[in-house]
Amino acid sequence: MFAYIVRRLALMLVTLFGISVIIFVLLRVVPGNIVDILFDAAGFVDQADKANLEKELGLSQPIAVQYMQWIGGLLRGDLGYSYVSEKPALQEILPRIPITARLAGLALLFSASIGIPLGVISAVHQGTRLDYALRVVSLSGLSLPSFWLGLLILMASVSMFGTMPIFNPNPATWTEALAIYAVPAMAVGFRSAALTMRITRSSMLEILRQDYIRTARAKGASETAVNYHHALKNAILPVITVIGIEAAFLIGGLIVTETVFNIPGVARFLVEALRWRDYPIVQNLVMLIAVVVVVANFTVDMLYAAIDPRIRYTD
Amino acid sequence: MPAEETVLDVKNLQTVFFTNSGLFKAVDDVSFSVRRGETLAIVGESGCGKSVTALSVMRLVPDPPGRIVGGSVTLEGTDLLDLDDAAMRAIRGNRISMIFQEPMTSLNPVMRIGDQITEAVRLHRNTTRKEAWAKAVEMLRLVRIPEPERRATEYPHQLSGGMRQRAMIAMALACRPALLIADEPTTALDVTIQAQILALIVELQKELGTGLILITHDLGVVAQTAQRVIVMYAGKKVEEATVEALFENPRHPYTRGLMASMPAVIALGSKNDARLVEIPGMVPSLTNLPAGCAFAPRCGLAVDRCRAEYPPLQDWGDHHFAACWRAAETAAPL
Amino acid sequence: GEPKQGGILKVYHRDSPASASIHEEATFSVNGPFMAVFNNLVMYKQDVKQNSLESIVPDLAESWAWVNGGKTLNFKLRQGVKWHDGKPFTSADVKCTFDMLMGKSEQKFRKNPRKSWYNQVADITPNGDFEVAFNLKRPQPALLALLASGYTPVYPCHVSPGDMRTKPIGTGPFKFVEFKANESIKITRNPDYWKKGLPHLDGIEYTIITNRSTAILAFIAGKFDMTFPTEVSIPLLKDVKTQAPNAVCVVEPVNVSTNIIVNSSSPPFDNLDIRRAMALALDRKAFISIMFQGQADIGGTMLPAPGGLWAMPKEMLESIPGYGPDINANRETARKLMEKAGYGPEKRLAVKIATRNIPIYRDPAVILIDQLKGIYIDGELDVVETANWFSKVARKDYSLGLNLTGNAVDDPDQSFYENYSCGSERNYTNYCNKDIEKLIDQQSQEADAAKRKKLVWEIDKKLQEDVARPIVYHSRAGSCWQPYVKGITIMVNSSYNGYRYEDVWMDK
Amino acid sequence: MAVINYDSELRRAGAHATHGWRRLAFLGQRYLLGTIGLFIMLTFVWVAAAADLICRFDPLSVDSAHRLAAPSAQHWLGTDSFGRDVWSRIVHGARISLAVGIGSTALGSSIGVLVGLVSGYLSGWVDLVFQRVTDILQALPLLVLALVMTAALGPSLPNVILAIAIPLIPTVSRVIRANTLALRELQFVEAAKSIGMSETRIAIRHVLPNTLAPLIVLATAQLGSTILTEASLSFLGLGIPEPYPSWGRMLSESAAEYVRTAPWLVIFPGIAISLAVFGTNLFGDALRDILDPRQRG
Amino acid sequence: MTDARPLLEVTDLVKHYAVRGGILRRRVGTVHAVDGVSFSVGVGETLGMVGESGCGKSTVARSVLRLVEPTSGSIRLNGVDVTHLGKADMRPHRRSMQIVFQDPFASLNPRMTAGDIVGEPLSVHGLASGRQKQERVAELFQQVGLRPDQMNNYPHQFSGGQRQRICIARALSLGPSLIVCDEPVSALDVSIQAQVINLLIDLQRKHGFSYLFIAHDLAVVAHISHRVAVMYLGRIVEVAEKSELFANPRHPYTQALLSSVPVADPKMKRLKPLIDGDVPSPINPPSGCAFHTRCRYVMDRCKVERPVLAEAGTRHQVACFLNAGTGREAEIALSTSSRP
Ligand SMILES: Nc1ncnc2c1ncn2[C@@H]1O[C@H](COP(=O)(O)OP(=O)(O)OP(=O)(O)O)[C@@H](O)[C@H]1O
Ligand SMILES: Nc1ncnc2c1ncn2[C@@H]1O[C@H](COP(=O)(O)OP(=O)(O)OP(=O)(O)O)[C@@H](O)[C@H]1O
Ligand SMILES: [Mg+2]
Ligand SMILES: [Mg+2]
Repeated sequence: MFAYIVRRLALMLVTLFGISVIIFVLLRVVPGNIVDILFDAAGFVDQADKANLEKELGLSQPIAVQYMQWIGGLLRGDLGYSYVSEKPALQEILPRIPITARLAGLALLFSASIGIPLGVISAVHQGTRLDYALRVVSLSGLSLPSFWLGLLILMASVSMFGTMPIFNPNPATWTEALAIYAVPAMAVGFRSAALTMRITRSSMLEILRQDYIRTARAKGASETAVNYHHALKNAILPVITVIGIEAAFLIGGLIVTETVFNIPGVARFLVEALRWRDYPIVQNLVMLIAVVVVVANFTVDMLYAAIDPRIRYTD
Repeated sequence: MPAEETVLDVKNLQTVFFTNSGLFKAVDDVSFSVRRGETLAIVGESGCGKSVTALSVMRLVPDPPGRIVGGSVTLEGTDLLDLDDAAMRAIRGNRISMIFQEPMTSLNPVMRIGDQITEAVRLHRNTTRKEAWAKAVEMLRLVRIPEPERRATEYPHQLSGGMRQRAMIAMALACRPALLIADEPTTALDVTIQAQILALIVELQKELGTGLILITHDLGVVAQTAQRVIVMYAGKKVEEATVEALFENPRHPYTRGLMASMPAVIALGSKNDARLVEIPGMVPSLTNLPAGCAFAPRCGLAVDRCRAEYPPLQDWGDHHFAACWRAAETAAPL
Repeated sequence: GEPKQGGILKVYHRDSPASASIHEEATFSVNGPFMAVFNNLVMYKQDVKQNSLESIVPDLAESWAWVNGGKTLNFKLRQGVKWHDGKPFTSADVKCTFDMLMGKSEQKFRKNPRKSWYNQVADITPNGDFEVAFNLKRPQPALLALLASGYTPVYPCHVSPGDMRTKPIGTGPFKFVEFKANESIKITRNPDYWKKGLPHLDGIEYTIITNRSTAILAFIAGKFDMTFPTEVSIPLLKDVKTQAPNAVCVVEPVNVSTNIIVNSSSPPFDNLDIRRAMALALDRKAFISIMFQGQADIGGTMLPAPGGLWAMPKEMLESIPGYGPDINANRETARKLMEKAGYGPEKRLAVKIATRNIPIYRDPAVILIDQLKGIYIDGELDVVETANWFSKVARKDYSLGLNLTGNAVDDPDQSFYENYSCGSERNYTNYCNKDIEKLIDQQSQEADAAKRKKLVWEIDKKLQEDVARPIVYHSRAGSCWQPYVKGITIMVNSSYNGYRYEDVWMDK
Repeated sequence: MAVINYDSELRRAGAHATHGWRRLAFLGQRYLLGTIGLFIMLTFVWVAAAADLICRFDPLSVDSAHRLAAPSAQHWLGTDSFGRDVWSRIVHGARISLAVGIGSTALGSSIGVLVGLVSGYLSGWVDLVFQRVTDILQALPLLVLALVMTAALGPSLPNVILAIAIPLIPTVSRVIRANTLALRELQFVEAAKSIGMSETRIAIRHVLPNTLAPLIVLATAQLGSTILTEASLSFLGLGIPEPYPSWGRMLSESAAEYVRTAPWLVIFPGIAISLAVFGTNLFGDALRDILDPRQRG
Repeated sequence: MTDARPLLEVTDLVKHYAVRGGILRRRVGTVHAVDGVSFSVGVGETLGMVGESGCGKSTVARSVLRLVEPTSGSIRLNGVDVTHLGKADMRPHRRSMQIVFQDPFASLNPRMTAGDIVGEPLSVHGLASGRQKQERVAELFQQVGLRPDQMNNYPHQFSGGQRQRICIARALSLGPSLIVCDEPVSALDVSIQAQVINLLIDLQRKHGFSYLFIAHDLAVVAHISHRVAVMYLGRIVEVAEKSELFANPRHPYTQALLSSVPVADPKMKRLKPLIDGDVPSPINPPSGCAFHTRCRYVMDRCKVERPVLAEAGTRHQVACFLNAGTGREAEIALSTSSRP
């Protein structure tokens, strides 16, 4: 098991290295850099000033050198300075992490706590009206553009309650705190709840056809015991995988939701930084996200092994 | 034998499947009974309705598409088909148990063996978890699993096929059922393991006095284990006899064909290139069965009547039933 | 009533400015929050809606005087003024600031977008700690107008330009607290402000909300005391009015012109006929009706009246080809011109119309394409990312471009020099006409306001006739605040100069 | 024992419809939701194909006199702020959405299939490299990748399609690879080998056709999500640029300004997007049930 | 006829599979699937091969056809060593040997018509095309008892026995001299099984094929083979003429195997398994004689030393110390006939 984990970590490093190269090169392939954008507002580009600025920011060095500098710094824990704010990138990124983490956590919680039970219900009542209704609801969750859902929530909230949950770094009451996180989390979570529900459903249907379910029935186990005790534990495995994969997709949802709800989390920050071609921020944020995704996948694998005794990472 | 000795009495059982390719009469008017301590074998080719018969007795036919549409299944005096679900659950695993064909997939992969047996015990016996666990270990020992304490804490994938099938048997017998149904319990196993498992089942059955329905397509297995045999063809019972009578004097042409087409185990004298007696044609689909005898298209003895009218089961003496218009002519030993 | 003291004014900000350094930036996204941190030498009186030489009042300079035949501008500086970090303000700071703007000092701005404003300044000479003289190469009366802009704060000598980008130090009514990119900007009352009793507010908090719908919804929901100035579009204004009927909203010109940059250095627009035809095809009213539901202005380079000081009279304007009221007649002429150039219904001219991928650029381009259809021109939109726009323009990699030009100060010196003088960086079309150049210099030196106006009209008209950079319209925009917010003045001929906010207060 | 109506039971099981149209009609009934989905999809395809026939207005033609007109007999779904007919724009938008949906799904799927097939079939180091690449693509958030791509390539229809297609590759290639690995073990592949068939030919003739069913299921599922991704990109300002009437942009830009004053500008594109995605999802679901025998209930 | 020159000679065939684990797929163990197997098949001869599941029968079959690369050993076909031939060099030899698999459901591509499946080898080897191919396929169909009009049907439209016929037709299409049958009837119904066996016998009679016939059903093997090899855990433990083997099984495993077969005669109830315990894992095969963990006659020697296959009678080879000439004969009562 230990050896396995070590090996997995090694592979993670390979993946992360690949991502670092891709994002680094990709960013430099994108036409226009921070300097172009800084000059944008000025309404012209002063070539001499531009060259100076590029030199100052280290952009005139060869790409390989820039890459080595970035990675070298990264290994020392130095993420460089944001081109825009001129503050240490770490200082810019760090305070935004808990915000997004809370949002993502709540969204996943929402998705699991709604999606899994509904999926089971839908599978158990397969072919009934309840099943149809639940499937239609879940599909509509997958059919709404998330920014649209977010805006609808905001508009409904303003016209119904005269107020809306807008981000506030120091919420006064816990209800406010809940509102500013839970409402956007629900807006993102809806999609993944729908997805979770569908996966749970089809996985349950698959499992319910298995021989050991018949064995459980032959023992005289009640339907509830069959569904929740025997079937769900097996059916949950693909669901976990999907939730793990969703971690990467969630970032996409968060970008939109953080924009709509104006939440200063890492996801929106990433897009802003991208708009500014603020390489140190983009690069490091992408790496951060990649680490999260890779770790999430690893966690999923571990969870999988914990639930399914057939999987033992013994090598 | 006195009537109360009868554990299970199935009368005119009819189970159908409504599928998109039509109506499958998987079990068509099948009757049989099993006495305490007796082994009844059901033989027949793949798809002839053996498993569905067993599942009908357990009332585990998947619905949809299957449905028991007629007959009665009387277990120790109660008609199972009249029971509500809760009452049926109380009987399943308690009075009737079943061992399935596939030992590899019939155990829940994410539950420990011990827990799965414990569950069976606790569903029907009012015991503590600890007592039930002890019972589970005891059952594992009974089915000759070495180191039962350790094995009980293992998961199915850690056991070999033979051991899994033994665990299934332990689970099925945990509540000392009056009737055990074994649906091809050894098909997936090797010959040497098969011999072990069959010997075990027969031994335990004797010990516990359980009635046993053994489903198989292997006539050798039948000969070695059963007292009585019913032969099924295309959902119908075509012959029923004691095992000796059947092997000595099969009356239905299908049974005869079956026996003849089996290569002899040790064909000392036979030439290696001797052709086998084959039954021509193929097993009919259960939809679109011919009007008369389902075997008629493959039967060398078939006459016009066979193709027009289904032959009723007739007693040819000594509880030897066969459904063939020409059974009288086939009475001579092979 | 009497101004009340206290309260934090909450405003949303339309986007995250690149830095806090006004001198290095060229957008009112920076002026908005940071002008209040600084003082100028002189400034436009904050409660007068129309900026003009007459509305200029002393700020850090107690007084000023033109001497030496209009070639020297002397300032007497206020004494006892302290920077927010406690250091005293002196004439050295003024010299530092302007030397740096002229690119003469050791320390350099990263970007210096308004360097050309000081083209006529030879040097700056302090005279003791509290007097300073601007020595000009030739008279330029409009210099004062430039110095009064929100774009011209005085920076401290002892703070590096880099620090000014992140932690600006000023002498103004509010002190910088923090600037979290994409999140918020906070400034707080300067208790030691040299204007006693000011400012009224305890502080101002800008929350950066880039998504307009969210921002407006939040304002409607009462989360903000004020919208970002001039950021409410006409359709949204309707929304605000219905949902927050108490809010005070105004719509004013912002002195930003939407114009078409024409690449006259390569075919087909090197042909004046085709340029003229294009100008004639424009239906400016339709643009305004679509983009602003009618609420915008038609004019030349200079901001139209009544907001603008330098607009041509109506008759003169309508005499310019394409400005006449009879659109159909104009288009008929245009078609003739096109046919003359060899085009027609059978042989249509295909052009790409480059513009930035932002609605305020893209939308008029869409209308333009539609209008050009009528004169045998098939336009295709070529949307360009912000980062690539100026390099594309500089490469002359376009035929037609749709562009917005913001004018910080309603003064011909600013707009003509920046956009039309030969060799100016912002003269995208490289329009270079020696006659016009001469006229521009002439008006710049003209001290007589009436004479100068005539010259300006003449220049403006010529520019339009040459179709160098046809002006389509001058936009207006809305600003809203809650009724209890007092002392806000939205200026009518500039959106860069009115954010000192020292006398804003809240009636709460 | 309850009386059983054999006929109706059989009808429910579809026994009366084994072939041709009747079978289709039965499947339509059995998978009612899927039929609705198919109907929606076909409608959109038809609308896209016949766009020029069913609109009376040029979707790009500006009309300042009839701007923001409410839905009426003249303009069925009203007009936008440019006076462009919303119905025409939505109808032509179907083309864009279909182009984006089908284009990116097809592109992503075909690259994914190639990668998955090669990786699953060749195993060894090729597989290892391909898998690492998929890992990498998977750990890069989809929207971020699309954002960088559109930024890099500029916002045009083909570029948006490409940007949306690339993130699809890892999912497709994973599924195909898993399938290929499973198929490779199947005896008919071995049988092909035993007659001396070349590996490439085996891959193309025997393995590829058998991955088709899961691929189709996957592709329909992704069709919907690509349309949504385009909408999200539009919302973030990087979708299909003007003048193409993209539903995503119609929705996201109008939402800001006109949701109250001219709700038809928001409602109809919103409905179009949701319906299209909903339709493909419904259909995809049913398709999965029909094509994947294990899923059959 | 078994005295004829050998068509296939397999010498010391070894096939080890690496057990790989984890993502890096490192070798974490070795499956000794086939661990030194030698045998030969004469022209027109049928060599039966029996053994429990996992003992390496299929691996032998697949190695012979070079569907897996043997770890070591040699395979000679018609006197030519084909063990190390490259893909191209192997192609002509592929025509001489063909395989029929156990599962007729899995061995036919569900998306090809029966005719295409049978005709494919012809086009791969460029033997026939177009009309000619059609005719040849039709002929093959007839040969295996299928109607030529079924050529356009898809595999799912055939029954199990018919599918196995398609497989056989495919194998026949190249005119092989050796057909490897890897459990060709295990998946078939009892009454169909006889049809396929008869077909194989008929074909052999007609064309003089050699068969390597693998099955776990002793009765079937006994019926069709001339000689029978018994495998246990990757090795052949006994090989002899059929009649010799069944009359006089020498290896305790062969004896156990024979005794485990349920005899279809109710008068002979003798279901007393001679061995118990499970087959050991081929990843860690027991030391010495692999069978010693289950053997009734196990001696100390068996645990450390591996007996080699040695002549123990006329054309009868056994790998057991008991039979090394002097040892005590394993006693066992076997029924001679099972037919009622
Ligand atoms: N779930 C089902 N849906 C439709 N038809 C079914 C179903 N289960 C069984 N059948 C049909 O019922 C018939 C009898 O099946 P059954 O499983 O009893 O056969 P069997 O005799 O047990 O065969 P085997 O030896 O292969 O196990 C088959 O022809 C089969 O097609
Ligand atoms: N590709 C492979 N990789 C690893 N191990 C394998 C592979 N193929 C077969 N094995 C292992 O090799 C051993 C022999 O397998 P083989 O298929 O030859 O057995 P068999 O005698 O044909 O069994 P059966 O009767 O079940 O078909 C088994 O333990 C099997 O698990
Ligand atoms: Mg069965
Ligand atoms: Mg095998």
